[in-house]
Amino acid sequence: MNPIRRAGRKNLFYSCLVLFLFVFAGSLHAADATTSVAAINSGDNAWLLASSALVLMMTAPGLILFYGGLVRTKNVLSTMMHSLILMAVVSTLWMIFGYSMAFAEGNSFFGNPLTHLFLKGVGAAPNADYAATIPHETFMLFQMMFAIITPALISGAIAERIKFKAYLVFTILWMIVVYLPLCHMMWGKGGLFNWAGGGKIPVLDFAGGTVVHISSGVSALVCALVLGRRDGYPREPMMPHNVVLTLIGTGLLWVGWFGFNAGSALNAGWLATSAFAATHFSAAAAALSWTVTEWLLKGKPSVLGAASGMVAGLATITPASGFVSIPAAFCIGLVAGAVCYFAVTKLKSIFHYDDSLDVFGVHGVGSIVGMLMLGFLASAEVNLAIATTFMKNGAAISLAGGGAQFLNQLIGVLFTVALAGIGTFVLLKIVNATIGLRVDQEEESLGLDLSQHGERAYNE
Amino acid sequence: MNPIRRAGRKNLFYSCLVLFLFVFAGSLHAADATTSVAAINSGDNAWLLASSALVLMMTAPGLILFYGGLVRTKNVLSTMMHSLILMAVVSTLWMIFGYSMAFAEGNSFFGNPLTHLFLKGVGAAPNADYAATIPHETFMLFQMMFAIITPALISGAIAERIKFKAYLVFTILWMIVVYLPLCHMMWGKGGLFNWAGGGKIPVLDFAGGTVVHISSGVSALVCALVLGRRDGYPREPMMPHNVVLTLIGTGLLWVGWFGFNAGSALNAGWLATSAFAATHFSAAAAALSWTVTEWLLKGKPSVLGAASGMVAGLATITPASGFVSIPAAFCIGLVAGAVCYFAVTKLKSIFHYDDSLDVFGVHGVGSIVGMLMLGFLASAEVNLAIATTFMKNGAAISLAGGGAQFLNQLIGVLFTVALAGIGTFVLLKIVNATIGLRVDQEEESLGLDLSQHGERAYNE
Amino acid sequence: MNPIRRAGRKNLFYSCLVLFLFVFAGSLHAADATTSVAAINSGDNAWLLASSALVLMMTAPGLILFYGGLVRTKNVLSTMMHSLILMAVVSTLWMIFGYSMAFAEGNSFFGNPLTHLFLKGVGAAPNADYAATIPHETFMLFQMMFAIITPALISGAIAERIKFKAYLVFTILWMIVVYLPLCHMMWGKGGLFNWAGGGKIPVLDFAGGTVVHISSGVSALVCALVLGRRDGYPREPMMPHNVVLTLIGTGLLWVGWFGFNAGSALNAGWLATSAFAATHFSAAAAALSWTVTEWLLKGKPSVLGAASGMVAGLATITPASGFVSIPAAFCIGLVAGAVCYFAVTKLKSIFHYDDSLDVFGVHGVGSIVGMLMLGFLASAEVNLAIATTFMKNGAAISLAGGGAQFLNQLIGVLFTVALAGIGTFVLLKIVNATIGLRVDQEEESLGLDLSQHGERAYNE
Amino acid sequence: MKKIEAIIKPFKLSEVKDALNELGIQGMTVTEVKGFGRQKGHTEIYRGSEYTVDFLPKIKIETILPDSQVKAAVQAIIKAAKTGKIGDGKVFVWTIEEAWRIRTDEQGDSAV
Amino acid sequence: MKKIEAIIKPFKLSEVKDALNELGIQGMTVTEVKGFGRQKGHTEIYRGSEYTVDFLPKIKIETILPDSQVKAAVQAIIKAAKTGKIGDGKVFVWTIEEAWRIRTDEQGDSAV
Amino acid sequence: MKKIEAIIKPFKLSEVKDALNELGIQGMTVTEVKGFGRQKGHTEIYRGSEYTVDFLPKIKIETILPDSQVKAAVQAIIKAAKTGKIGDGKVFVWTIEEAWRIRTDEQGDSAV
Ligand SMILES: Nc1ncnc2c1ncn2[C@@H]1O[C@H](COP(=O)(O)OP(=O)(O)O)[C@@H](O)[C@H]1O
Ligand SMILES: Nc1ncnc2c1ncn2[C@@H]1O[C@H](COP(=O)(O)OP(=O)(O)O)[C@@H](O)[C@H]1O
Ligand SMILES: Nc1ncnc2c1ncn2[C@@H]1O[C@H](COP(=O)(O)OP(=O)(O)O)[C@@H](O)[C@H]1O
Repeated sequence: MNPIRRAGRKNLFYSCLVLFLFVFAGSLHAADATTSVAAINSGDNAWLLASSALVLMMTAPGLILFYGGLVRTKNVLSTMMHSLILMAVVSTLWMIFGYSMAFAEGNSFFGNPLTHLFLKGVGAAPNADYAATIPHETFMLFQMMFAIITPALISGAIAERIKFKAYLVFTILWMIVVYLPLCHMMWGKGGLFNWAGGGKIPVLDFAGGTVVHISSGVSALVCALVLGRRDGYPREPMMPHNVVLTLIGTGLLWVGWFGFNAGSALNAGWLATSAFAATHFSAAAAALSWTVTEWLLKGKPSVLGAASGMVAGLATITPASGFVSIPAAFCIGLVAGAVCYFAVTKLKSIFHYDDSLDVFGVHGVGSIVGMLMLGFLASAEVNLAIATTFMKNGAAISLAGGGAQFLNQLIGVLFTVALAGIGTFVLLKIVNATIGLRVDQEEESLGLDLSQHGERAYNE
Repeated sequence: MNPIRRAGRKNLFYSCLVLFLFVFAGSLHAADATTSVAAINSGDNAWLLASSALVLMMTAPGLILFYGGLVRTKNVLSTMMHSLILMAVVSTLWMIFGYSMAFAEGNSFFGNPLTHLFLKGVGAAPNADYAATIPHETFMLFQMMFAIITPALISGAIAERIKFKAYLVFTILWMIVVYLPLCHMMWGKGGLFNWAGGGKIPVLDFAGGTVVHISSGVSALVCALVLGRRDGYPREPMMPHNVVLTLIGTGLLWVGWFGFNAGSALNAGWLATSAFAATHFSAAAAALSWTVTEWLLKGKPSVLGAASGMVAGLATITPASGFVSIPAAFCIGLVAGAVCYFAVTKLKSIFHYDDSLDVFGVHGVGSIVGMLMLGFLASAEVNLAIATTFMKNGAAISLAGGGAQFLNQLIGVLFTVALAGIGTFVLLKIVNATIGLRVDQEEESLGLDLSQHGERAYNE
Repeated sequence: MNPIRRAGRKNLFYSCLVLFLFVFAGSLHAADATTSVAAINSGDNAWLLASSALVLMMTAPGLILFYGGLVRTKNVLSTMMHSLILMAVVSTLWMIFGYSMAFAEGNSFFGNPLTHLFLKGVGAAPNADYAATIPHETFMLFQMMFAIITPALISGAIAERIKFKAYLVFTILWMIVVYLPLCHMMWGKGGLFNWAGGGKIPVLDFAGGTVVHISSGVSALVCALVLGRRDGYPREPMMPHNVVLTLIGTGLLWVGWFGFNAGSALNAGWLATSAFAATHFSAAAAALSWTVTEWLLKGKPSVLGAASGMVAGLATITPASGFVSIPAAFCIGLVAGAVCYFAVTKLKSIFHYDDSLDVFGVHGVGSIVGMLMLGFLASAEVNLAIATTFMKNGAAISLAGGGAQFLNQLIGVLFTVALAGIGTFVLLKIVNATIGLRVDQEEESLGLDLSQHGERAYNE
Repeated sequence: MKKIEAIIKPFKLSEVKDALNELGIQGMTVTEVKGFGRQKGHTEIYRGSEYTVDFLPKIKIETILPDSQVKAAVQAIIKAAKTGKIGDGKVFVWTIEEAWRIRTDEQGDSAV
Repeated sequence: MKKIEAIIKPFKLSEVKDALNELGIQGMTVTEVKGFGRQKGHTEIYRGSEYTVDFLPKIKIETILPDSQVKAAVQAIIKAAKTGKIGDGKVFVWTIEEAWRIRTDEQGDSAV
Repeated sequence: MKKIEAIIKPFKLSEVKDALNELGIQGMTVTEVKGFGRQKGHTEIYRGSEYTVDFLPKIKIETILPDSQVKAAVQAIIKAAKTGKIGDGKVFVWTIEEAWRIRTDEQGDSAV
């Protein structure tokens, strides 16, 4: 690019930086230690800190390995970068206004972005609306890890062909337009679907079936359709360049998911244990059913298949993990493995889209299955709160499994699909019209590692 | 295989599935939240959940990396699959009747498989027989992770040549015939050797020297002998295809082992700390002595040697970790490193068996050393319980280090060797007679990744 | 080497071993369970055990991956060994007298090595001088993990050319001459700079800016200068042989760093949360500023650059993590990313030294920036103790940000630079004069994996 | 009998292979090579140090044929491998004196 | 002086090498190649998409010899490399005009 | 037209390349190979089992030239690749009958 424009950019950047620092100045010494912290339970806080670490581990190295292994050699670094850079970008958004927009009080659709601008007022004192025994700041950190991994999941659908700059712009917009509102609606105080916090339509989503997996899965599908297929797909072979990386990633994802789901209990009591168990048995069951299905249909059980089944089982149980018994979780897993197998192997070839790393087939389809099965399987014996918390004209209404709750779940799913689908479509069109989404053919055949980042993964 | 037989299989599979779901129906909403959970200590539960995650991490990605790096390129996926698939298979067994058979009350040899069928009655209420401050369900989860990794360890001895189907059948039978009974005898209420729970012969095994490492190590040796050597062994070079993977695995195993041993304290008190320390210093000492020994004898200290020493030190301290002081643990490690070095480098060449990844030499031999040294080094100052718990006609008998306890340990070891050895031998013969153990020579030279799973690990 | 000398060595080794075991004999059953452990808080202990595991994970597999990926194929194992072996060597030192020399009472410069010889007296009872709610033994373990990773960091500067034996000797001497004293001065009771424990000059260093990162960074620079450049540097291309490994390592370092910094709160209360948050946001900010800087100056944002920025942000915030607000941490990160970028890309080429893996540019420079910015940004609202603990003639003096504290920080930094720089220089000269530091040219071009360890990382 | 050695762009391999098959040429041996020529390489940057990489990945295809087939084969390769962009590669031909099929000891044209 | 180029199955390399050593042939250069011929490949499946891989791993052995040794060498290679199964590979021979040993500047037969 | 095939030590590649460029030789193809010859290999030990590796990494450089340039090119290669230590490698030369540039269909000397 010509020197003048670059210089222009530089100035812009530095002025931003200065402004930024200035805004900070005020908040630099701000903090919240003064309030009584008697309420903090060290065991609960220990578990939530550990869980936060586990969920970040899901993004890196978990997801970067899982995705990185599935692409071709020439694109592995760019694919890993798609997740890595969000640890920086999303965290920054989260600090400035993201957390506030998701969890501060506001209307049914989003929280007031200014309440916790630069995280002011988020400190030692627990926020009883969310978690009474841990610092509000711990809750904020735990939720941030979810905000990081969700857009990272989408990147699997646009791997090997998107412009890095376009990816960044799209992701930031997507967080603001899709993630933060959806997060508020499901989990934020006063959110439209927040069964435990004054919502109108009580949708059960324990750890992010809608917020994380359906939203990213559906957005991924739209991305795949709008961006179009990789050059040469499906004619040229595009095999995973290193399945070993993908298997390491699978193991780390499974382990990290314990933090993701059991951490969502927001304490270290039995509910955490119960969510931990549901998570594990669903993953196990899904691995079994995917493997058996493939073995029967293709004659051989592939290792990548077993790994894909595990992730499918984990994504599927996510919304249900805190509401169902172990046998129910196992059933959900069995269904997840088989259904996602077909979603991944058949849907794609039928509709000829190139969801390169099967984000939709695994996360989207899986979590839809989980959300809906949850409608029937949610158990008040596992989670008493669902029978006693949600009020309608004075009386508590039980959200335990049944036709009524199934309907609520369905509404939640459809709404999420619509918001994520439309939002993503519009944003992609905007980005495409302005800076363009795809690299040119030269760059694509050279590989994104070289064309976008000037590096190669493997050398002498 | 011919279409009719495959169709037959399919029907069989689906009918099983239906039956399975049916049995579930009842237990779907079953759970145990109603009972008082006052007894639960959040710190203890946090530590046990974290430990459970760490122990699963030992299997994947820990062990799959450690083993995967040691085999040849053409077999890396199949080797990793041997561990991965057990996360699904063993968990399923565990849910249906495995846990019950291991930890429910029963006779001296195994628990009643029906008591906790589908894990009924395993919920929030602590089971004081095992751990009074955490949910019974947490204890069940923690123990499950041990059940998963034990058969996975065996897979190192049959790598690069076993039929995948035969492996599955053998493993399932092995769990039922060897693992679950042994687990009950050592740790289950009323188990024959359970010093803390009404056993007759008080054998000390804190975290699985007999149950996990000797049982898998000895079974591995028998597997190596029965299956025979890999085609071309030892004539053709069979070097580790990627030592880097093995080193990553080593690091993860060490870290995960903290959960394995310190978690076995079943609380987050000082005993956990003490077991954590013993684990660390034994691994350090064993790495030193293996390295020094190799350096002196071969002229060069190999990196794989140091890593092997670490794992040897970890396997060796496992039974002792909760009973010995730091210096004692360090001694155990020093001995472990040197002894296992000889077991791995000399035994194999003397007896010409092909324990491909040295499961016996490291885990079997190591833990035998640990069990026996423990007989002399067990300290009541470290673990007061061993001096006060075991009763003989009314009087408490101390199990602290000495000739008497050494004898008990010896009995425990010999019994384990016999059970694992004979059990494995018989099961292998049965499997071999029915579906056959080994792939044919074509498949073996092509590699198991392609012949068994239709994949290759590394592509363009 | 000639047989006689080797025989001599062997005898020497065995006699040492015997002596060693003898010294043990006494302490074998020693332990400390008797004292009341009422004070132990299970949540705090759970978090510190988890943190200890996380910090060890930073060394392996974290650091071995990060460093291993940056070297050439022929040196990857030796590079990983440099960190791995310290898990054995440093732990042994720590057990014998290291911990005692660092944390036992003594003079302003080091603790009495005999007080806790073989860790006697380090058991269940908390040591209120350091952490009142966890076993003294837990504190010892947590600190040990720091002692392991610090010298491992140095190894990045001498990669691909140092003799393994020389490396071991140097590292052991370095621990005794540089690390243990420095650790005592900053954190040990009565240490010269220990603001919280009776020091004279109150230097704030929450988790090891001076003790860990500046000391290793500066020592690394001296190593690079004394050893000289790799043969062929910079003429021959020496690209990272596997950037993927480095990215996996980056993820694990970030995750592990939560244990490193948040664990340094020595409990699971809000301070831990606050340090956790500061760590995360600094890493995020540094990744951003490194990436943006590189993008503007070089036209492309490299993935390795983003990863380097993350590590720079983590190293920089380390000393400040327990004393600053989130926005302050973010600022520190922004500065860290840009400053370290220049340190790594410019300094080296200006002064023509070969700090092969940029230990100085990232850890040394980063933590100096952090220590100094902390002088201004330390906030009593985040950490009340800094306003109330340090006493001068009867009155409490606040160490909150300002010119006065900046001076103290500067003194601490300069002292560390001097001690590490001079100490390292002298030790290297001694080692070089005795056994020689560098491998000969043949061995260097063959690669250290083969010449020092007789192995290759990658095979068929 | 002659040997044809062609250096082509990697992504053209399958097309060239198919083109040869259509001529009934069933046997070939392929090697991954690095090429240096008119086509420019690229630069890579690792932590500020820039490297210019001027060896580019290419594919070498070798096939031994009876003299009669050579002309057609060369044309087919050139046609299939051509992009018109710099770096398309080369085709070289020289004489092979003798050939054997290891499995059958067949010799001469029938061996290839 | 002639060049012998043999394409063999990978696991036969050490046997062929030993066979040549026995003839006192000390020098050879080996390359990993992919072969395409009568021998059928295999299919791989990744998440439902099937790929047929018809390039199989082979080893190319090259050795330059004085004319006198060629006959014996070819026989030795064929004998050592034969499994009788399809895919055993080929041996090709052609003339080399000149050879140098870099280390000594020796030329001709004494160079190889 | 002739083909020069040189087997050299890997770390000598850039020097040899530069030497050829100075002669105005712009095209060459490089292959990673394993060499077996007088130069001894090394032993590796993995968990006590020793392996002697006598195939050493080498680089094969191939360049096709008009006859006129051959002599100078060979001298340049030998000069640049020489360390004087065993294992420096070889240079072989033989005749190429025809050459094409795929991009332009040029034939003969102008193609290389
Ligand atoms: N004289 C030569 N000898 C051997 N190989 C050559 C020669 N010239 C070119 N090549 C090979 O052909 C490839 C393409 O040549 P290049 O000059 O880059 O483009 P073009 O073939 O379009 O002229 C090179 O990368 C190299 O592998
Ligand atoms: N005409 C040929 N030119 C060059 N290489 C060939 C040719 N035919 C076969 N090859 C090589 O020989 C290998 C074996 O040949 P193939 O036809 O598969 O079996 P066989 O040698 O038993 O007939 C092939 O994989 C290929 O590498
Ligand atoms: N007769 C030969 N045919 C083909 N390549 C050879 C031959 N002899 C040697 N080489 C190659 O040359 C390399 C160096 O040869 P070597 O005998 O080791 O040392 P020197 O070239 O100094 O005599 C070998 O590694 C091999 O790759």
